[in-house]
Amino acid sequence: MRELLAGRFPREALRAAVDAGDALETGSGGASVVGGPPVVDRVLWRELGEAGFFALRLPEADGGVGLGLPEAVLVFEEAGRVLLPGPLVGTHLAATHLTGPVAAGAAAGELLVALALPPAPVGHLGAADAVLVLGEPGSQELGAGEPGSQEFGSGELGGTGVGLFAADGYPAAEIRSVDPLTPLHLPGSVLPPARALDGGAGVEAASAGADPVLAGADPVLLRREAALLTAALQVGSAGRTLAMAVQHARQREQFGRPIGAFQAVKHLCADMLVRLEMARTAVYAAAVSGDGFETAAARLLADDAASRNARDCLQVFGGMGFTWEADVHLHIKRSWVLAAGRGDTERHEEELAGELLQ
Amino acid sequence: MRELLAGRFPREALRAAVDAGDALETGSGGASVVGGPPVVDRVLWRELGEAGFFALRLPEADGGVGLGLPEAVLVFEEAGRVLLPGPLVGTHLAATHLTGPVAAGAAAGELLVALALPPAPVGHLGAADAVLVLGEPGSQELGAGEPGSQEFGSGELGGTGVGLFAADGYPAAEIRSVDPLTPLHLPGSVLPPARALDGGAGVEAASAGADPVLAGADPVLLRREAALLTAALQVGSAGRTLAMAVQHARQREQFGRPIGAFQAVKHLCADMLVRLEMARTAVYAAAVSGDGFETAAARLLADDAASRNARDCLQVFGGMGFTWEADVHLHIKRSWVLAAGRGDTERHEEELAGELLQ
Amino acid sequence: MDLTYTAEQEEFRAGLRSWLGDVLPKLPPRPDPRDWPGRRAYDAGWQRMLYDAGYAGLHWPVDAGGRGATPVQHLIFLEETEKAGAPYVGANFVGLLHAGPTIAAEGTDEQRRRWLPPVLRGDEVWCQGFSEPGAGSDLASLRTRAVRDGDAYVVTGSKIWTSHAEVADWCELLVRTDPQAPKHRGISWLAMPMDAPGVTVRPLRTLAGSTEFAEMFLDEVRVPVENRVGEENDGWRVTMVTLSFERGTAFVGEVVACRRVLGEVARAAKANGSWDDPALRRGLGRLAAEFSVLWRLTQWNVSEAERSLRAGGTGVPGTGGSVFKLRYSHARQELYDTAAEVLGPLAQDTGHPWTAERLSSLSYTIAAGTSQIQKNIVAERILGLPKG
Amino acid sequence: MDLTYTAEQEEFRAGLRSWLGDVLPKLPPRPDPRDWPGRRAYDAGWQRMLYDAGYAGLHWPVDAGGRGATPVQHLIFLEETEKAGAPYVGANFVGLLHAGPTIAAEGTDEQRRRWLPPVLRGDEVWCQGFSEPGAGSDLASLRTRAVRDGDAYVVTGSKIWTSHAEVADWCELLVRTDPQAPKHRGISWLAMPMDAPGVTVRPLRTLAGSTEFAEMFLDEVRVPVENRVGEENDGWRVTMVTLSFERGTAFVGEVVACRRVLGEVARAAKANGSWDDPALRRGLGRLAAEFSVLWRLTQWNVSEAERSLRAGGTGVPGTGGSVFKLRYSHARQELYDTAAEVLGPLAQDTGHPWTAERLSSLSYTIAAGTSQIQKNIVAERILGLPKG
Repeated sequence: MRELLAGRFPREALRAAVDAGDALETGSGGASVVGGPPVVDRVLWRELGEAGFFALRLPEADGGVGLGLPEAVLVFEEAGRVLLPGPLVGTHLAATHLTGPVAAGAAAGELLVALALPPAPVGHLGAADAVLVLGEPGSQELGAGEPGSQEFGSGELGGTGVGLFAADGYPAAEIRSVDPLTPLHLPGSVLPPARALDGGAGVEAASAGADPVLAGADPVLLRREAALLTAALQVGSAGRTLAMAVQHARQREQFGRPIGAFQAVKHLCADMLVRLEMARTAVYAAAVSGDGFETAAARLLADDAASRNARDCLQVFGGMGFTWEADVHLHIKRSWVLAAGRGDTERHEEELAGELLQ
Repeated sequence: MRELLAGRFPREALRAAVDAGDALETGSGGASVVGGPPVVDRVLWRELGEAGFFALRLPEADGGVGLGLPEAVLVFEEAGRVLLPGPLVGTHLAATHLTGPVAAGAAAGELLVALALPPAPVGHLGAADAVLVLGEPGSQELGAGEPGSQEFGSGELGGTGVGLFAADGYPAAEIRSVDPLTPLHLPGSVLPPARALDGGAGVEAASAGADPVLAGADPVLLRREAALLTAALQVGSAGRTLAMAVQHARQREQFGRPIGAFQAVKHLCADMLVRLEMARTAVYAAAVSGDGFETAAARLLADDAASRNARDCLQVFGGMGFTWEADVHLHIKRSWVLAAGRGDTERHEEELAGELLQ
Repeated sequence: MDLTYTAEQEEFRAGLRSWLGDVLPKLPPRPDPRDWPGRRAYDAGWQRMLYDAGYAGLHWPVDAGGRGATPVQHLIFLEETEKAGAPYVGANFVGLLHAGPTIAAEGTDEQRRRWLPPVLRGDEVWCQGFSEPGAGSDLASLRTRAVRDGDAYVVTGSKIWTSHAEVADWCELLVRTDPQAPKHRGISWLAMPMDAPGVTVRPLRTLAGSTEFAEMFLDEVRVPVENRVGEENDGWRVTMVTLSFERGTAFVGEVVACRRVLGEVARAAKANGSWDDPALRRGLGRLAAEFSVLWRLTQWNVSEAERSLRAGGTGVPGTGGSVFKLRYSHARQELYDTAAEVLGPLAQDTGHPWTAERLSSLSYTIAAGTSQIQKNIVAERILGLPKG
Repeated sequence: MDLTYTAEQEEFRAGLRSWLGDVLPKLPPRPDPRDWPGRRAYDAGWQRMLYDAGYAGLHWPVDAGGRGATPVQHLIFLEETEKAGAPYVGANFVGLLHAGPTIAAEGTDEQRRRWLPPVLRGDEVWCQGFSEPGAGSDLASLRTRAVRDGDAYVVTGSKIWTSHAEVADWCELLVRTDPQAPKHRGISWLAMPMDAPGVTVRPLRTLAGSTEFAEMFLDEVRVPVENRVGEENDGWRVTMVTLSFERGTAFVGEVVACRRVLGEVARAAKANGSWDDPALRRGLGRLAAEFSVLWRLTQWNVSEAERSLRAGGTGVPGTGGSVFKLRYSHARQELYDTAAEVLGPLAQDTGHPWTAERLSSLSYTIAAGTSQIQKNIVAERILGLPKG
């Protein structure tokens, strides 16, 4: 997968995607404006599908690769390393856990399936064909709110906590995403009734509830896997920013020697490595065990590793890293967009604390 | 005052006090046992009294020095620097805010007045003549609990939130204090009725409530000043551990040069200085303004500066600082004993947060 | 002042407040941030109002056309203008705060006459050409060359992080005039006209998406020798002298602003329910303590500078400046991280000013001396630890 | 193993568990911590039980009298003994974990025959004489001199941080045999009899108040040349070789114990009401995550060591050891700081074991390589950054 991504999504493609998604008018003082062209490359998406990115965990009999969660996190780590844009987690989960044409389309990389965990913003909704919605664990209601508000209304999820909706009917308002490679929508106040995805995307409707498409979708499992795969993306980013920092520290000279010869820079890099290895261990362990507590731990450590490594990388780069042309900011911003919200983080911490009393 | 303390409480006296309070049997694996000789030197205490340590803020007409809180914090900073043992805050507050013979005895350094803020442990109760008790702000009840428990009963404070009791009747159980220079008692479950301090200490009883001895004692003011003077002690300790670390870093050689030439050590010391200067500024500002929020800020920053600087000092000393003979541990332990408990820290943080909404 | 103000200082404050109350409502609307000429005109207009009211160059020496105000008066000026929501110094920053004071201190009479009055009136805008892509923390390793050719220097090289380059008339430029000398000894300070042939300005986009800064490419730009301030090869000292003129006031407005934002964050938390999380609430309390003390430290530093000046000293606050910078950089980042926590999902919107500020705050531990460099300075110069 | 165990490994675990279930109830009561001879006897008795059951020297090579167990089996042994509350290795630590493996790897046949069996049986106790007051982080700068005099070295100097010196029979001693050579090249490894004339042991009290360690003063102590393991001046390499035998298992028991303590802290918090503070509770959750991952990292490191051995490698885990040490040192301090928060006023009582552990935990970022030194190693050896 690393070779595939290096070949099909080299750094030039990353920067092209940034530029494509970026309709900034010079001097605006703000960031990318709303409504630019989508940053996901459909051709690349199909290539990912052909390479088995989405069908990785489907049995070979079903046209999949027949691998498990441990292999999936390795692949997602690579994707996170190169900041591959797109609704990777949603599409992978749809291919893995749904049935019918949406699942098949997702597996093949023909469809983009966004993932919504209200009240978090939804990534790539504008480019997506469908949106997979995961409600609160165990609840039958799906929080959603007026864009910009903190109060959320509720919509029916048909009793399962999982829903699949047409992307273009999903009530949400685009915001100026902090991450130029991840367009974002804030979820709207009320969910629409499930409605048919028509022939445009070539697939049938996916309605909530008793629909057989969702029959095998366990919301707890889906949330856990979403958390873990997202953590894997974060680990990839944390590894990349460490590599960038180390390379820069070896090459950049100040005061007559490479800055990596200074203890302060050395120790920043060492701290990054420690964070990375802890987070990576956490993600691999959770992938092997499939354990909920280990997944919670993985998410906490991976979010932390990605955002703090990106910041330390910026610190090592100094002013050179503060420009739009340097990739550092893309890692900082992706880490923010992927990070669990305050509510989810608290929930993970509470789960882990509660387990101590068992 | 720095000269007085250097003359009367040099490092030899500090170590002698440690040894005096320290009845450890070699090889016990524990620390100082309970019931050793008191560590407060009554002769030094009287000298402090003569030098005006306790009467600093009394008007000159009353035999005091006529200075204010800003000068008091400077003096307490010096005492904290040399880890001067004894119920300094309690005796100073008694001299400043009470009336009658207890106040006079405290001012002269004839009496040791311990300070109790239940549920915190009381320092130097065994050596003290009286104990000044400050209840919860605004409450008429005084929390006190079974030693070792977290449940506290209540005793009457006669409606003022301030009480003065005979030390030897105060219900509390000695513990093996982590600080060899600060013997500690945990407060007992029920306060005794106020009772006379007989001729032994040469002073009259101090009963709670309407007693004229306590007439001028505002519990809110007393708590605030106790917090501020304690913060000043912590700042003194933080300054001393920085000085120790810097001196060691200049002299100790490893890998062929002074360890202070290594950036890692430099940056530890720089962080210590920043913490110290912030805490000192906070304490001085609160002393000048007398403001409750500034006092809360001072306490938070000073507690943090004392304990973290002591730890960083240990880190700079390395193994050399890990011995009983080095002074570093005395600063660590004093910082722990003086630090506000979790409840008080939370209260300070909540006060400061609440102020933001004003 | 120490930590309280004198009656005289309070009188100055009252007069300023009253004037601000009069003039601020009459200001024109703020220009679009992308409209550089508009911004320059707006900033020039405000500077002219200050000039007419006698507040221009408040802290400049009287013989340079300033008011010769004390550091504490300068602090009061910065505090009150920030609190009143007055315009920022904007395009006049380098002229008023750096190039101007440099010329005032080190320039010839003729140079002072030529350059200082237009700065005070807001007629001429300066930018700064110090940093280079290859010389970050190690500023003195700059490589932009100036070769003497008759009555001019011929300057070639590139500069970075130049603010307001698009609309500046002059650039205070550090160049290497002696490549053989030790790095601090071969630098000269030049006033370069921005319309000279060979000067190319290219906007530089930061990670926050803004183009507040520019790169500047210099291709055989001729700068008259008479535009050199100070002796040839003495430019490093000339520049350092000026840095001392800040006298602890550099971040006065920012700290006042941070405290205001912190209150806004707390109120937003109260409004959206995140206030109910005790951990978040106590974190806000901690930040309130930090910024309250940072404000006191600012007052203290400025007061120290004033005391030093009165005693015939340099007016450079001792320990306080570096201590302040280290803690403030970090506290500012924490403030906007906490703001993002309060915002929740809305923090992902760069349209929200706190998100933009969060991104900008990342530069605070880097710009004007990384925290690592600052700690070296503190350890070596203040604590006396040996050089590494 | 990677992160799951094989059936064979689980079988080993089951056998061990069953044996522990049988023998632990029969153990004598633990001696008073101040009773050094009693402690030695107790530790020797436990080692003898292990020996008789075939668990002594589990990870030692078979030709040295050990079981030749794999790193994963060793991990299982350490995990299960800790979980079952079995005695610690105690006085036999240096013999079993350091001096013994050194002699096994580098000693002559005769040296192996003389020294190894008594270690395995618990008959002879070793202590370690490496650190010196003047050589902390820079261990190789040690100055204890050994001068050859006929068939003996005459050793003079002082050592520090020696554990069990009071009851040890032998000391593995690093001495300088060539003062002219570069510091790593002039060191030799000697087995010194502790009853030799000139050896003085003085208990060293730590900040935690305990006297687990001692100082050792050596005044012209004669050590037979035949007690040298390895070549003269090759002692540094001899010692470093042995360090690699730990194979990631060094902290297995401690991590298991920390996880148990963390559960106890949580239950104490629940019991005394501090659990109701969400910030404290979530902090406990964070620590649970840390220690859960530290355990996984331990498993991973040990598994890597095993894989390396199988592939004919050194069995030294790569990145993992230093990463583990850096994070674990810090996490352990946080654990006991949190325990103190939970204890509240009772944390001021050194009689409480968590308070004693809190004090001891302060050594974790210092002993066996300060965190600063560890970070240098990580940066230079793993990340390939240039030497400073």
